[in-house]
Amino acid sequence: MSADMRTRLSHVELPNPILTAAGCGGSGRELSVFYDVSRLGALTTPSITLAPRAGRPTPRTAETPSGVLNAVGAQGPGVDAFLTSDLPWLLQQGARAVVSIAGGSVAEFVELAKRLTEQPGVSVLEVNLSWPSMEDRGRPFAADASASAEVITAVRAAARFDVPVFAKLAPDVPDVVAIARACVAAGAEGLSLINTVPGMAIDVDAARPALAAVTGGLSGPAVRPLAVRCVWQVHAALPGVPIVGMGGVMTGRDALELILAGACAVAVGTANFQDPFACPRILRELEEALTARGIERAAEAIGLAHRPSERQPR
Amino acid sequence: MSADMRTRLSHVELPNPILTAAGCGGSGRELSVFYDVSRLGALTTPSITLAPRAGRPTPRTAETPSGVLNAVGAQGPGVDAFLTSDLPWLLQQGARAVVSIAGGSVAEFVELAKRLTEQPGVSVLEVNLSWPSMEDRGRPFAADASASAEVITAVRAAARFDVPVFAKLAPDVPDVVAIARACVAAGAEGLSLINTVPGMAIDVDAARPALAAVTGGLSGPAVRPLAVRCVWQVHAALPGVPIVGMGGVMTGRDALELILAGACAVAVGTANFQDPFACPRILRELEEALTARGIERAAEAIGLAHRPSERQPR
Amino acid sequence: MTVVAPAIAERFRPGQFVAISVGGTGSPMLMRRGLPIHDVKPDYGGTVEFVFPADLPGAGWLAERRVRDSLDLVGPLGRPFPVPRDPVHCVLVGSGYGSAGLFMLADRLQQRGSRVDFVLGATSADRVFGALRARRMGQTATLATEDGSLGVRGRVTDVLPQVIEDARGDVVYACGPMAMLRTVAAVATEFAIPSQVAVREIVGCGTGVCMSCVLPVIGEDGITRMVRSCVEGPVFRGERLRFDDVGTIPFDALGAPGARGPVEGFRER
Amino acid sequence: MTVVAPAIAERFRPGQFVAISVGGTGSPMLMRRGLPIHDVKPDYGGTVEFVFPADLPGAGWLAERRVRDSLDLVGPLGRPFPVPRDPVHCVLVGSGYGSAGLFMLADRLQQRGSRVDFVLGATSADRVFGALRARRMGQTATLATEDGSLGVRGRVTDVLPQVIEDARGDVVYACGPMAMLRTVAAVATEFAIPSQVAVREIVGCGTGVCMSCVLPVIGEDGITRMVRSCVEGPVFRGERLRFDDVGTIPFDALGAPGARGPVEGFRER
Ligand SMILES: Cc1cc2nc3c(=O)[nH]c(=O)nc-3n(C[C@H](O)[C@H](O)[C@H](O)COP(=O)(O)OP(=O)(O)OC[C@H]3O[C@@H](n4cnc5c(N)ncnc54)[C@H](O)[C@@H]3O)c2cc1C
Ligand SMILES: Cc1cc2nc3c(=O)[nH]c(=O)nc-3n(C[C@H](O)[C@H](O)[C@H](O)COP(=O)(O)OP(=O)(O)OC[C@H]3O[C@@H](n4cnc5c(N)ncnc54)[C@H](O)[C@@H]3O)c2cc1C
Ligand SMILES: Cc1cc2nc3c(=O)[nH]c(=O)nc-3n(C[C@H](O)[C@H](O)[C@H](O)COP(=O)(O)O)c2cc1C
Ligand SMILES: Cc1cc2nc3c(=O)[nH]c(=O)nc-3n(C[C@H](O)[C@H](O)[C@H](O)COP(=O)(O)O)c2cc1C
Ligand code: FES
Ligand code: FES
Repeated sequence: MSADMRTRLSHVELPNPILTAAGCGGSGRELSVFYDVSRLGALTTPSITLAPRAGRPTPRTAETPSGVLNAVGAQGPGVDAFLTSDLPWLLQQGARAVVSIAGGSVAEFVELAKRLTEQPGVSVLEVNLSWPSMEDRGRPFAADASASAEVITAVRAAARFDVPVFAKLAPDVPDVVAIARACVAAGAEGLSLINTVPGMAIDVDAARPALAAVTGGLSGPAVRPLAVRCVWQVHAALPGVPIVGMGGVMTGRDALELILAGACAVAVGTANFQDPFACPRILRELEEALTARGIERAAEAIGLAHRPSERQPR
Repeated sequence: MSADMRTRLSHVELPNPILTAAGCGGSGRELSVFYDVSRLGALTTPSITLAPRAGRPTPRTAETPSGVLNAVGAQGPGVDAFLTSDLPWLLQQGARAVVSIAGGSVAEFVELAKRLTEQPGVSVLEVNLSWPSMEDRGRPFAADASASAEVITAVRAAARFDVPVFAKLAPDVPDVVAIARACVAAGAEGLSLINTVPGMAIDVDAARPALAAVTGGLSGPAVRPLAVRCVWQVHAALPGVPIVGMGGVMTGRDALELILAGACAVAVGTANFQDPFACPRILRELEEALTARGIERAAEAIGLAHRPSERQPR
Repeated sequence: MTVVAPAIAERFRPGQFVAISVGGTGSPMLMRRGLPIHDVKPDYGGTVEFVFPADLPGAGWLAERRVRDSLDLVGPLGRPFPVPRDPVHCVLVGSGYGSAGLFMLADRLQQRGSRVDFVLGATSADRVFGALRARRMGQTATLATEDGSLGVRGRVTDVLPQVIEDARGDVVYACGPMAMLRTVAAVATEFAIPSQVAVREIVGCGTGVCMSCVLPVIGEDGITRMVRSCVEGPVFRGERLRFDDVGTIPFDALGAPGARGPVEGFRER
Repeated sequence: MTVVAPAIAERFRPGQFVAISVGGTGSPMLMRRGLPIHDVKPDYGGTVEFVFPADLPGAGWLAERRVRDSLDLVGPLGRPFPVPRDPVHCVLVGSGYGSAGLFMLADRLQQRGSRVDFVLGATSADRVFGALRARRMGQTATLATEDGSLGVRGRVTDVLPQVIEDARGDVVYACGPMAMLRTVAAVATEFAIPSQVAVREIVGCGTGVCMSCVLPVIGEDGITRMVRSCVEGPVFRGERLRFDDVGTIPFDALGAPGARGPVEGFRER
């Protein structure tokens, strides 16, 4: 007996809850060398931008304890190449695509949402709100509830009605629930939590920043406690809103931790660097963990750790 | 030849830059079983509150990858017992005391600052701004520049003029520089960066939060990239303001990383749990690291990684 | 596991523990594990033997250590079992790997002329620690396993009253999981004899600085305080430890949230 | 270090690498290290031998592995050295542990009837890798150490021109640190012969998903792109790799920050 792993992101049903995280699963082709990407719940694309981007200079990544700092800077081919090459390839594989978008202004987000949903193929549009706003001196949209809501309102209006819009939030705000509420009020059908946390490392021998870009985003197991906390707080405040949880998931147990906190799907980022088979392995481990606990449907585990506790004598 | 390790927190000179972090070195008595606490640059006390506090229920701590979550809740004897017992003991050992204070309102902070600096003995007053404000529905002062500034203005006015006031800030804000500026404008002579980051873990077997208090503060090497980033950003913006850097320092190399980022002293927290000799060991390792690099005075290394880079061909 | 640690071996007194660090330099596991000392021996200048449960986080790493690897441990830590000056009848109760802490105590008690009776138990026979040794050392040794695979079927606390009666016990010493200590203390109280219980799971620093390991304990002055089991324990008098309130801050504890203290915010640090 | 890995051994072609994971399950080190494959052998169904530098983060852990421990490695990865169909004169240049990648290539070239001349170097004699083997295999083997402790005092690139001339080299193959590859490529250009250089330090995923390892490379179409050395390399044609611009995004690279792209914020994710 194996568990029923199906889950839903708003009205979109996925065969299982394990996704790649944006920018961590390549175009899908890289991982398809190792396994069939249609076995993923979905592949989340790197954040797509209007123009092609060369990204940031190297070194772009640095190892920190149980974490990785990155300042890749969303290197990518731009929306045109994505639509003519990457997306058709994914659909041809039978894979589902969560398409992440990033723009420096509301207008750019709108343009991206329109272009990407003109044709069918995009299962979910994930709005990367950690992107620096050109209109607010490089401050990320996700730092502010009203800036976030403005983007979401515009994207929701521009995207095809049947493509759910998920807002991807940053954890480094004093009140993530306030930002989440604002996004949902603005029309987001769901939330993706969390993006990387701004961090930095110094190469002590060179006495220089380890990254060419000086600061970068921290990911990996180091940030999992932040992810669990954000998912928990947002699920407690907005129990009906689907959450894609992510941050430091390396094993099926870690995925289960986010599901118990309230995530209905789990995205795997940095783990793909450590293990090219991470996603199918985590899916299998999650399935085993659920079965071992007598849980027959993954959906039953969502938010389970929130149930009121009977005080047990210890 | 060994390096000159002296450093200054505002006008207060310390024999070396290695401090214990608030709440991580006990009253000093616990560590004095292992070494003479006068060998520390200073001992930072747990945050002192007006009344005695029993703290939060257990489990209070949980291990996470390269991190520790804690919700101790500042268990402590209160200011009276501190003044009659802990502080005199520290002074008798020849140790220097950075006294951390925490209150739920501006009035509590003022009362604490007055009581603690009436008599000499306190080297530096560290204001724990991560404490929840009773006046703002439990929102921490450190989440907001004006709430932080209000506390600092009042504490600066209440404390003896010759006791420097350091504001201890939280890293989980979109713009730590803005909070730092507000505190310095309000009269803080220095800054302590960083406090723990709100996080959470779930015991996957019990399907329950691992901490009785549900959420807790994340510390340890997992958060060091956040500490380095905050120290770097604040030092870049306010180069003349002394910074006590902390967050995940386990070795002399880690201490040097924060010093290169701009800290003039480094506080050691979680490492004391892992190794009771952590502080003297880190001090020795730091001294060796400086000497190995031909740096004769610790002070020369402060902020060194900020020097403009001659682009090297790689 | 046996390690060469002369300084610990020399100073050790029964009931104390060692705090070990797992995973080596740069380990992602930052907290120490407090483990009962099973034995100290004069070999190689002084060795210390301790026992760890197979499900201890880091047990895999510990099991992989080989001869001559070095291990980072701090000890002996904590307050030992108080040992009566005069000969008395002592009942020693241990569950699972907690039994490990009792044999040095038995030795010390017997040196002082006390009578020692053992009650050891675990979930199943393979988890009973030191049954043979208990049989050799004790006046009697009663074994209990939950599945009945060794000795009586049941828990140590099921057989304890009979043992106290038969041995005419004057005092009970115990080491094991909290729920078992609670019942042991209750049984001792029924017999109107003192109990000395050693709590077992201490994860944190072991040295008193992290405040992880607090338990509500009634002081000499009748006031309940949240005390650290690593420095003020691991041994407590059974009737002083408020078992029912473990995992809470009793409302009448010193500094419990009340009218005077600051409110508890949703995220306090 | 030699590991049993039949699937890698079978598919391997010279120039490819393995991406190894260090620290075991739950390791705090999350990135893979790309290491040149030194040798594959049919023993035990197929073994793979690779070399790692002593200062590689995680080298301590690797060195502690013992016989029969398992190791997590992915490979063979990357594009191999192109090997000419017809016999030509090949000069193989290696520095430090980068030399390791050249011997299988030499073997393959010699099988096709090509002449192979080696130039190997390092900072000091103890860091020169495979000097004996090079002497055995190569038509000539020229050694250079910076401290003169073995062979000529100096760098491999100091002696390379003479070797190319003497051997009447048609093509240069090289593996070593970036600065050395840069000079090798420049020397080859001076001789108007092609160079194939394998970059060595690949830390990240090794599989093309993390985007850590990009270098500015001029494509067939003359356009510079930031390409991943783990999947589009590690072997590049020397004249295509813009060595002077490594560590930057050249202004004329596809998608370089310019009029059209979004501005770079102070912290972009
Ligand atoms: C420092 C430390 C940290 C740990 N952290 C974890 C962790 O994070 N997660 C995890 O899964 N495990 C953890 N463990 C392991 C766990 O606490 C025990 O070690 C594990 O339960 C096995 O111990 P045991 O074999 O002694 O059996 P135990 O479960 O301790 O029980 C032994 C016996 O005690 C008796 N007993 C139990 N309850 C009662 C009762 N109410 N009345 C009377 N008798 C009773 C029974 O005879 C029982 O069979 C940790 C252990 C240590 C030492
Ligand atoms: C995946 C990976 C990650 C690493 N990360 C780190 C890290 O984070 N920190 C760290 O300190 N080390 C790191 N290292 C180690 C470091 O990159 C090298 O391994 C180390 O320098 C030793 O290698 P080597 O012995 O081959 O000597 P190298 O320093 O590589 O040099 C070998 C020889 O190359 C030749 N050479 C060098 N420069 C030139 C030139 N300009 N012209 C001509 N010839 C030249 C010289 O003969 C020199 O002696 C890492 C290594 C790897 C593989
Ligand atoms: C190299 C790298 C590139 C990333 N690129 C993007 C991106 O383009 N868009 C985005 O929204 N998030 C991006 N992220 C963030 C991840 O999608 C994810 O939110 C984060 O890494 C936390 O998950 P993890 O710990 O499993 O990696 C990137 C992360 C990494 C490490
Ligand atoms: C158990 C524990 C208790 C703490 N108590 C306090 C406190 O009372 N006041 C305070 O300002 N910070 C407190 N901190 C935060 C530390 O002082 C420090 O800022 C943080 O732990 C980061 O440093 P580290 O990673 O070296 O531990 C505490 C941290 C821990 C782990
Ligand atoms: S274990 Fe740290 S105070 Fe007891
Ligand atoms: S190493 Fe990850 S993309 Fe090349």
